[in-house]
Amino acid sequence: MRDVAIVGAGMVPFGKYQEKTLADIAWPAVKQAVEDAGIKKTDIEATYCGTALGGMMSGQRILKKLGITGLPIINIENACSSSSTAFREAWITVAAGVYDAVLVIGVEKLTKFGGGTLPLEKEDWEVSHGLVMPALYAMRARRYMHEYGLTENDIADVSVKARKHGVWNEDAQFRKEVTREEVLASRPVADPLKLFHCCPSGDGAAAVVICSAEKAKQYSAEPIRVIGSEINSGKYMTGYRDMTSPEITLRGAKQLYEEAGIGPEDVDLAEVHDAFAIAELLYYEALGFCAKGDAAKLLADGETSVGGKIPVNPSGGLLSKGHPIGSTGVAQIVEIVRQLRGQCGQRQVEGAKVGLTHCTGGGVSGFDHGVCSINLFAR
Amino acid sequence: MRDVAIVGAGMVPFGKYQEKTLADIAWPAVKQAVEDAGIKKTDIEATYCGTALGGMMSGQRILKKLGITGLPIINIENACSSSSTAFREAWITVAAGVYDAVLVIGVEKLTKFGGGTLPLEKEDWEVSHGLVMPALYAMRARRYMHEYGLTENDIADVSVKARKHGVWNEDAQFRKEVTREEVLASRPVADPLKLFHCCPSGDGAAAVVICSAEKAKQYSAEPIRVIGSEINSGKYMTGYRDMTSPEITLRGAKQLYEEAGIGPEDVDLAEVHDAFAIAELLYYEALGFCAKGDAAKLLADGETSVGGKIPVNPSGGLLSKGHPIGSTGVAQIVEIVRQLRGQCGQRQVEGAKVGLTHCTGGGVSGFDHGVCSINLFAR
Amino acid sequence: MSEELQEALNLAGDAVSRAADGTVQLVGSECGECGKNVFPPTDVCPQCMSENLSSRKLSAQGKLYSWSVVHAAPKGWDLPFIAAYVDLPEEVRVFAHIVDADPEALEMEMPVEARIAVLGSDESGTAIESYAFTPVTKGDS
Amino acid sequence: MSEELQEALNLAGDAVSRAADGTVQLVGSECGECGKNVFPPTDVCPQCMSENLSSRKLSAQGKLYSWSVVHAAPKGWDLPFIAAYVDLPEEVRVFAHIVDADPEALEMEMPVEARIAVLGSDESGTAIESYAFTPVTKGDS
Ligand SMILES: [Zn+2]
Ligand SMILES: [Zn+2]
Repeated sequence: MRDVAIVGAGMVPFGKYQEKTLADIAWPAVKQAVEDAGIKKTDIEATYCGTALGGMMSGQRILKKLGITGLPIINIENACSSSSTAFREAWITVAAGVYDAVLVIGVEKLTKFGGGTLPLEKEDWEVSHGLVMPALYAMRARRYMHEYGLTENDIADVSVKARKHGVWNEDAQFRKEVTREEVLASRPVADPLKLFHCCPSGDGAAAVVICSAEKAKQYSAEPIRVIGSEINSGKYMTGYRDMTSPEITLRGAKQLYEEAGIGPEDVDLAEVHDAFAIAELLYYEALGFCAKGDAAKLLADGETSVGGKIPVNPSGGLLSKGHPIGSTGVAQIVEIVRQLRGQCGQRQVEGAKVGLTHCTGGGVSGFDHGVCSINLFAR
Repeated sequence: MRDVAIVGAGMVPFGKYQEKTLADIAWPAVKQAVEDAGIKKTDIEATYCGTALGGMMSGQRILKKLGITGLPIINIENACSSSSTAFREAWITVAAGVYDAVLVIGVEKLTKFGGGTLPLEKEDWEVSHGLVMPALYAMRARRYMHEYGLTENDIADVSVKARKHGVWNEDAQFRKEVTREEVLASRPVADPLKLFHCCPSGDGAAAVVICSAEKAKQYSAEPIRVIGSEINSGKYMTGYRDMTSPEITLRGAKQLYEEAGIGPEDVDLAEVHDAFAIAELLYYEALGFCAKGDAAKLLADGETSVGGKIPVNPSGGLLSKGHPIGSTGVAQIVEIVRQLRGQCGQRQVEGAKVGLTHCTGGGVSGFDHGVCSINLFAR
Repeated sequence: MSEELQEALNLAGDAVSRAADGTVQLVGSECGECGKNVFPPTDVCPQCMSENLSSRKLSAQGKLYSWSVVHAAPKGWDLPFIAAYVDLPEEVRVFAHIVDADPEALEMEMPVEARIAVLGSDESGTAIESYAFTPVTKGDS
Repeated sequence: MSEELQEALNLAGDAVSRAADGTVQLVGSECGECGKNVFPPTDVCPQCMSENLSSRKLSAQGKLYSWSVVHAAPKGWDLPFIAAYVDLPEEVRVFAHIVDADPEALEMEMPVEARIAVLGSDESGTAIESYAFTPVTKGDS
């Protein structure tokens, strides 16, 4: 496999764009990525477009706006990991030498559903019996609190940190700090989770251009290398399982670190899937940033804030930046690219050399998660 | 790129399964393919699942039924070409040496929409103004009739041939012959197209297992080689274009023949995308089976019937076998595999050595089609 | 009557313009960089990716490229209707309904003219209107 | 009263069994080849892919693994409700509502017992019922 690098990145601020079409939400992100790469549109050989609920041929509908057509356009669905999966598929084609330059898009327009919890698949048994994503995370939270002495304050502090980072990110949906007290006083959603423990619903798009490391220099002065890319589905388990331990993330991270030949101690910053505040704590442990049971301490010590040892979600994360689900994977990558280039202003992680993205999603009965994708990048 | 072969194929009869879940419709096809390959489920390294409207994480929902989980499961959407795109993506990973053995699924449950024309994307301009797929094909038909003297009888005869082939296919949704008179007397849908010129709506699933040609012999006595695989999106054209000439199929076929080093004269049989009767005639020409304007003659001479020079849609095609859209691409491949193995009984194309599948789809304004995928297989 | 008072739902938005003399023109976008014309209006050029676009009124008359009498469509459309592609001189092909026409009298390349027409109604019974084309009668053209 | 006459919509289908004495048991599938138990019932074994499965009644009592009081959910569910995972002795974990319980009195691993309960209602007002669990009161267990 060849080395692969990211040469262009773009995104639109996440928010609510009900009056715009999916294509009109997305094309500015694509144009930004293409111009950032300085690549001619005819040099793009294929496009992978990740969306969970964007509808048929989202990629074609977006790319016709910019006249980037007549090339393979592959639309990928994998719930919240739709565009991180798209990135992984694009990476394979470049690494394997099938294409030299590929565009990856993540896009979602959730406002078309008119608010409320995300529409899940009704054919799923647990969904048909009333399971919603906040309840699933809430049950993980309660069990973790029981087993490791985590407190409601600890969980609230994840949201406080996320909002603090989000203030510094112009592309974030929420740009206002919250206090622990405000989090705990917000509307209950699925006990112990309150509204401010949950990522907002919204719309958005992000895009990156990748190419072979060999050709990267001809497009970008600062190509960001992809040093590992991994995807997995959960293991179907009908029996007992430890819900404080996200098996799919654990398994994926282990595999990825081995492939990349580095360990969690080598990672300078990470964008992880904090769809709900409790999740970020579970992922500190699953990604190896601390030992099992020590997540709250890592957070309390400020190690996962910008300025700490391993800043997590400097972008504000899903909790603050927003989570238009199919866009999230690529938006995480855009943040890592900008961080590794040193373009992040107040939220810049100084001296960052290695970044990680982690995106996992999906409520399907019997799975920890339906899918998880983890990537490692370096400058 | 390594040589790739198909070692297992399975499908369920296409039809209406409203009372079943998508997963319950699909797993028997997957089990059949896995057992046909004689592969251990733990030897399957990844799965590509094509569906247009199956909902989030269809692949995961299907594979948990069989306990084929904990591997990368990639869900692919590309309208009617969803599973042919999935096949192309799977092929890339095996050809590039990323995986040795990969499962490909095509699945759709259209009965969940309660009948009528396929739900198209409302954000598309032409769809928002009332364009439906039968009308698009009808306008192509009328223009072709005008330019080349095609008659309504000629178009009806495509359906007559399709139904004749379908009688011999146990997996076909329609297994009853129709006469030219019955076609012409059927309910008008979009003039000049009648009901019997249109493929039926329905549910279905199909699956294949592919692996490196090197390893194929350890699974199958009769591996079927993939000698070419191509995918493209349409070119966005805002101006005038020749609607009697499917640009995306023409362009893709030319590219594929070049890559495979063979020509249309080397193809022994083809499964083409006859969603509407007129389409099959346009594709005879675009795929090079006859010259422009000669499609009706090729059909009338019996050359595209089983027993002719280049049998097209011996399975009955979309018109007779059915068209659960996301399943179609893989179902076409299943037919070619069975034909090349000589397993097709009354509809067997004798001595077939090279087969072609062609799957194209999508109504997006300004495109001939949103996507087209063409594959070549040989024994 | 209340039906007259009720405003129709306009599908075309700013993609159509109606002059005081009743002339109806489709409105597209023209690229200030490369000159490309696009219909419906857009904010970015599909040829050169420029965002320097301006509104461009298209010719009121065009030629019929193909058509079909549609008998089956989602709820809301008045059935049957005539679906068509119309070629405008600005190198733009437009999907449109043909109204006030005998389907038997339609011919390839015949001149057609833009107008506003009611094409159906929504669930609440509100009329849905948009641009459409109608054959140019002798003396008109 | 008409409400009593109206039959409730049963979400669980053949995944639940109710004995004459009122005992409610969940019904899963047991694989005749490898012995695996699965809930809800299935036609194929997720362990060995065998289709030789038979219906298997599961224990009426289980232990509470975790729970959440849910305040926001799609229309139709009676809010708030208690969502939970319950571990049955047959190595099966089941998602279920907890009913007739004070949320403050719930404890990890506490014994719970299956019953039928109304969980919400559909658009026409028809009650939706399914299996649920309730804490085992002293003397019951
Ligand atoms: Zn331009
Ligand atoms: Zn078994």
